[in-house]
Amino acid sequence: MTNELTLYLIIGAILFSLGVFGIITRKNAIMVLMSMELILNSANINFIAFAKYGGMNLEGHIAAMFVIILAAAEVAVALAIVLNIYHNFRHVNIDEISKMKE
Amino acid sequence: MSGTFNILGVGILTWITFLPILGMIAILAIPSGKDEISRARSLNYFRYITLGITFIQLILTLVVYSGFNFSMPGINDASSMQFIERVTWISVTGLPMLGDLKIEYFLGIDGISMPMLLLTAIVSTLAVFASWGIKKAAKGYFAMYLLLVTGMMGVFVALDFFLFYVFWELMLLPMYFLIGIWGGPRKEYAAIKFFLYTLFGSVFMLLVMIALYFAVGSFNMFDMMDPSKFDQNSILAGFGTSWRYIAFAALFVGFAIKVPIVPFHTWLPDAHVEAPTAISVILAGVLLKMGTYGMIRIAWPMFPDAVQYFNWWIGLIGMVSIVYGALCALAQFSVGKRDLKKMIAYSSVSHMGYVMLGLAALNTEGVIGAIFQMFNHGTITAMLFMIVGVIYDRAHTRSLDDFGGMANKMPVYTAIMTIAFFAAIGLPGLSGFVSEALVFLGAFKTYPVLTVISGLGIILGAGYMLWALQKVFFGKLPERWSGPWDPTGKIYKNDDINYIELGGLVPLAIVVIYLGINPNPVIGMMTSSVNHFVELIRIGGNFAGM
Amino acid sequence: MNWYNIVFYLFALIVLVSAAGVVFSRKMMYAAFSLLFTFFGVAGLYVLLNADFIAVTQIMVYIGGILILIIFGVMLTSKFTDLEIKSGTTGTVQYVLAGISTIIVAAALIIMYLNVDWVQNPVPELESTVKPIGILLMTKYFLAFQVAAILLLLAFIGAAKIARRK
Amino acid sequence: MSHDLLLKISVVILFLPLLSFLIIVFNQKRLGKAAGIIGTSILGIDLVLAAIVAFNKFVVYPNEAIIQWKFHWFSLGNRTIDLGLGVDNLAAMMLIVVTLISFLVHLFSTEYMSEDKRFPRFFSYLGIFTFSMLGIVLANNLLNMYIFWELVGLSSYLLIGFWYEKDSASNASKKAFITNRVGDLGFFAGIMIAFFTFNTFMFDEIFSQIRSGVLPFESGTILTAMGILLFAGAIGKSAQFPLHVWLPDAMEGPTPVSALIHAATMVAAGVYLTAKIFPVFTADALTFVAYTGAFTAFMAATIGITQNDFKRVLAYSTVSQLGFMVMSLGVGAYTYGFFHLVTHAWFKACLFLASGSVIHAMHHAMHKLHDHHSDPQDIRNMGGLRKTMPKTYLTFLFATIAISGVPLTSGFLSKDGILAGTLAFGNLSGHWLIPAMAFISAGMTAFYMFRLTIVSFFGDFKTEIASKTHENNTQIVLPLVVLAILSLWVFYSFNPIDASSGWFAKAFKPVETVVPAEYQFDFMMPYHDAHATESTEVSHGSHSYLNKFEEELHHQHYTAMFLSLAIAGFGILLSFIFYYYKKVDPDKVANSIKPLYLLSYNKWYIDEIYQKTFIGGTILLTKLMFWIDTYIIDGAVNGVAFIWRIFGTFVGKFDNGVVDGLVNLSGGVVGFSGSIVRKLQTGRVQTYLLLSIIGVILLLWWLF
Repeated sequence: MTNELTLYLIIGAILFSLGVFGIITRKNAIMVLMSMELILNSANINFIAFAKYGGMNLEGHIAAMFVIILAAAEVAVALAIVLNIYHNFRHVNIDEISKMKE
Repeated sequence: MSGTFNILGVGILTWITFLPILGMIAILAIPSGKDEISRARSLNYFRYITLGITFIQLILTLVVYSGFNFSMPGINDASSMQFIERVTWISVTGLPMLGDLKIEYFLGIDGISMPMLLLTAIVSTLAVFASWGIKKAAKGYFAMYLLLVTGMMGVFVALDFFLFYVFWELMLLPMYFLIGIWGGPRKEYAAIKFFLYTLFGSVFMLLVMIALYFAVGSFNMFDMMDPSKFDQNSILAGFGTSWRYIAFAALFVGFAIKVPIVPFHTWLPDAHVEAPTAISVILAGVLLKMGTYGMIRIAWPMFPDAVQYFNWWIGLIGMVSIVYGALCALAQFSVGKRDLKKMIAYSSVSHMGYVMLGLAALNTEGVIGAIFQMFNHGTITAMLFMIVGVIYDRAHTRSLDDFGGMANKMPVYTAIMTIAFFAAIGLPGLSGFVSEALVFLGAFKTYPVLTVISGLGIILGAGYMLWALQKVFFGKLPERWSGPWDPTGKIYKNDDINYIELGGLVPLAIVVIYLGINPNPVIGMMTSSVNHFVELIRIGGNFAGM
Repeated sequence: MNWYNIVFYLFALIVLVSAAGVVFSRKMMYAAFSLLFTFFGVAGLYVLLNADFIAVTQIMVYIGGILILIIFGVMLTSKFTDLEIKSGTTGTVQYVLAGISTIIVAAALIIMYLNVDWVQNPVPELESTVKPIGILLMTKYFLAFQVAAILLLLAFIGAAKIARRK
Repeated sequence: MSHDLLLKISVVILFLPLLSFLIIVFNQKRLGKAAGIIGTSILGIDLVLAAIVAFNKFVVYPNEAIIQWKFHWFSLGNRTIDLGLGVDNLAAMMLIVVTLISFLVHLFSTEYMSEDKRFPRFFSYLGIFTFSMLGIVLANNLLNMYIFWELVGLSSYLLIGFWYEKDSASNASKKAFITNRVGDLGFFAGIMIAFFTFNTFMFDEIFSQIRSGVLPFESGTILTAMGILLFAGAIGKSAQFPLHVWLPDAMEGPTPVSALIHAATMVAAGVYLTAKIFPVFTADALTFVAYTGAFTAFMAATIGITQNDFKRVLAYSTVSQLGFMVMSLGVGAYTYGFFHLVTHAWFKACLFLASGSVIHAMHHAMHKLHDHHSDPQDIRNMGGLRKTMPKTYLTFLFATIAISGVPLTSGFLSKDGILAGTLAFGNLSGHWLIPAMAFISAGMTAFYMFRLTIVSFFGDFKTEIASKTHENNTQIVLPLVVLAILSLWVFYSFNPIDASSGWFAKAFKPVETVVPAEYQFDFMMPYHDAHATESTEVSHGSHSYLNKFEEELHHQHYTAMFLSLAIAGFGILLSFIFYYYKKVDPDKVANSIKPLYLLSYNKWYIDEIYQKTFIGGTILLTKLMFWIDTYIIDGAVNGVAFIWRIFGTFVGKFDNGVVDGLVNLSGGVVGFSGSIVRKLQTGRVQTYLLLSIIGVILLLWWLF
């Protein structure tokens, strides 16, 4: 079988593809958000994997940490927006939100 | 004092010329505003920026004036030009056909540009007051306005023919938009007519410029004026050749369209009638002068032989313009829409005829009279157009039939208009008289008959001006104007002229009266240049054995 | 097949299955809970990769923070009484196309990973990564750290502002 | 008093009225009625100063030709344009005339204009007029003269059009200005010839250059032309035929204005100019001037006989008297021409102010009767005013006697001299038409002036209005009295029948001509031509004459006096027969010579002729020019544009059909594919993401 690094990378790739699929197919904004979290996690797996096997060491950890920070910020803002949209439209289906006014 | 004045390491003439561009950038950077309040606020910013910039320009021009040496002739002598700024602008070597192409950024002034510089600064500052009422797309308007000012200033300070041409064309574009967007009902027609006419003239100028370039090998105006710099094999070398006459005629037509002289004048009434007030002011006050300035700066010193050859015809054209323009102005009372503005536009044709006549005199009195007439026509006609603007803004008509009896409704306005109209007639004590008298005294020495016939213009001028004065102010007030102009009192609190309009008119009136009593400040700065100019043309022309 | 491998495959399975659950489940609450498992599995993988600090961070931030937020979001934007909190999809054509293309992407990535001869440069094992990461954050990445802090602050202020009703 | 001080005072005299104008014009609302007091008192000071200057000139420097001051106005580099002012005897006398009449008119107007709503403005205009007029008086060069000449035109324009609500007033003011402009064009052409030839505007320099033989274009004909062209300014300003038409219309202005401008001062400016440039007139020019004056005098007198408007009669009488003055200068009777100017100024101002007094009274009476339709100026509405307005009547009567040339008045002295001059001229040159016209005009003057007096003041009240009039107050009457007294003979010569022994004739001795002998009448050439300076010393005796003309004039004196007395007496008698005793019905006489009557009544149809020819012609010409402008020049421009448009359309067709066809084909393909692609443009992020993924896949596929 192949080495361990490749295994981790494959897990990341599959996670990534699932995330992309989710983003494309889901109507609900919160679902889109969740899918995005998957993508971010796939990226983090890669970072940590390269940290151990690719010689990035702690630099990879730091990068992953920043990704987590950003994800937190992103989710906070995104959910606030979603809530706002919900107040205005009474639903959060993105394909029906065509007017960005107000 | 021939040294250059520098501010922040940049010459003062450059500052004067390009300051409006800075203002334009500032205006473009300010948002127009979305709601009523913010729009009104930005409109005020636009106005005050434009006013501020032109005012600083005026101050700088006065600084230049204070440092100006009255005794340096200039004209064809680069060493006695003042405030020179000279750097290489475009330099390409080893071109096929052309060889080395070198275009300089070459600025400088002499006694002929100085009055024009002053005039431009004064008129463009005061015309801002006439722009105060512009509401539609104000951002674009004021930006274009400042661009126009740069173009005009540039024309008067450029000493490189190519640079001159660039400024000349630069001023076309904003003018086109200013007439075409902010104009009256037939603005598109007028704007296109103006544009095509002027472009037509520019083509001639461009051709001659290129021909001169091939003959001289540089775009430097002084080289073009120096017969020894001409390549002996070029078609323009030597004196008194038919190629030179053709080149002069083409150049003359190019400038004449701008003046305008009969029969190239028909763009002027249309452009004036359609243009907004401030643009009419600029058009009559400064733009028309560029034509005659070009003649004095370029056409005359470069082709003195041709000037002598064609001189009688130039005088004739001047005479025809005077009489013909006056007759057409007078015709506004018997035919057409009796448009006051059109009448004044034709009066401009007539008054610019005096400039041509003075130039044709080719003596000190005549040429000084011509240049002084350029200055005076600039101030007086600016006043006239502002005056028409004032009444048009209120009554929304310019037809002389609609008015009458305004003297009781608007006494201050009447007083100002009387001053302006009598200045246009050439009443002594006002500046127009001095220049017209000098033109006549000079021209009489050269062409007595033409001059005496031109004198008819004085009578006709009195005719149409007094007729207009009577129609607007005297007699009975028509029923429709018996109430206040603006019953709500929002725009016009009083019936009489307001302070902003006075802000534009009173300084001009002061200039007109002051120069009528003491013309020295303007005449003084041009005397040595003009004497040199006359000598140059007379000797240069005789060189060809004329 | 050693202990390490068994644990690894277990976590990998948890991650993949729960991720598929996130993406494919029709009910949003299920999706949210699947996401919990995904995060947990990823945290496990981090531990296997000797990234103890990140693993803890993953659990605390993702599970303790983000996931809670998402669940709140789900519940606030749905009618509470409605048990069937479903999320529709964007259309069949798109669904199929998305499926095909993501599979291709995944396949391509996997084939690529398998064919690449990775430069292996294993690092020395560390007792704990917490201290060195702390030193790095206070020295080399100090600026980035501060910026991230400010960013977070701003994001939360912004979120509060946006979420508040006008 | 030194020259310097004298000139400084002259400058002050010149600018005081301008000060009055500036003070009043900027404070119209604030000053109100005070404007009248300010204006009048400033003019009073001016009058005192003028008297001082004149006294000094006549007593201290009687033999200096001119005390003058020149300065550079501006420089043209190699030449300067000079201005200046000077006081000679003419100017000194004119200073008195202008300031005194202006002062009296100011005083008169404080009452006359008191009900006008633009009262302050009226006084400011009077101020600027006086300033301009004094400028003409003090000019010692042509350019100064021209500048103030035009300013006088402006102030006249403003004052005639003072009641601009009336169309007739604003038309009259315009007509006055433009008619004057025609004359001014000639004047300016003359100035141009002078400047071209002599390179100066100064009178004394021009004279000395001509004396030394410098002629324009080396031609006596051009010198004649120059003289006539300069005189054209006088034709306009002094209302000589053919430019006299503006003066009667100018009566639309307020009556004090008529008295000041259109009787005493401004219209005299032309005569003053002619007197100033008198030395440059050649024989031909003099003849031209003489005929112009004689014809004007004659024509205006014939018109004056039949007019019914009080002020119009006076206006035509003014034109006629101005004709006398001009004729007098033309025939060479320089002294008497100027003398008549001065005497005429007094009595004509008196007549006009008296007419103002009458009109004022009529106006008030009409106001009392609530009559707004009658014409207060029509003499047919008057009659019997002698009873209600005795002071006005007496002064008016005295001025009428003076203008008719009855002995013991100033008018007799001056007119007598003029008539003697015409006789002398006729005798010496053979132009007998001039004295003939002069004597007939003199007779007619007496006739119509007495007609005016009798119809308006004698007899019974013709209307109720006339009976309700009453005498005006002191501000109006005082100027009349002063002016009437000044029309007595004693102020000019103690001998009531011969002015030549009086101080006036001595102060204004004939000036020598500077024209070369070959272009001048030999009788005008000085006797002492060969040795100029010596003979002036010698000529002291009682019978020393400048030239043959002077001698002849002296000889013709008594002939002229008897003739003129006879003819004036005949005119007065005739008017008493017609209008007082009514022995002959004037209407019957008029009917018997209908065509002549109509010719006179309609002012020789000159206005109509001008309307048809000059004005109509100009309007036609303007229409023609504008037609050319619109249809030919602009038509050509638009035509070129049209041709280009057609060409453009053709090119456009080709472009559309062939060139664009290909372009459209490719465009169509793009458009078609675009219509497919645009379906992908859903505006949804998710679709885009999908597409980008597909794109990435395709890219990868292409890469590997």
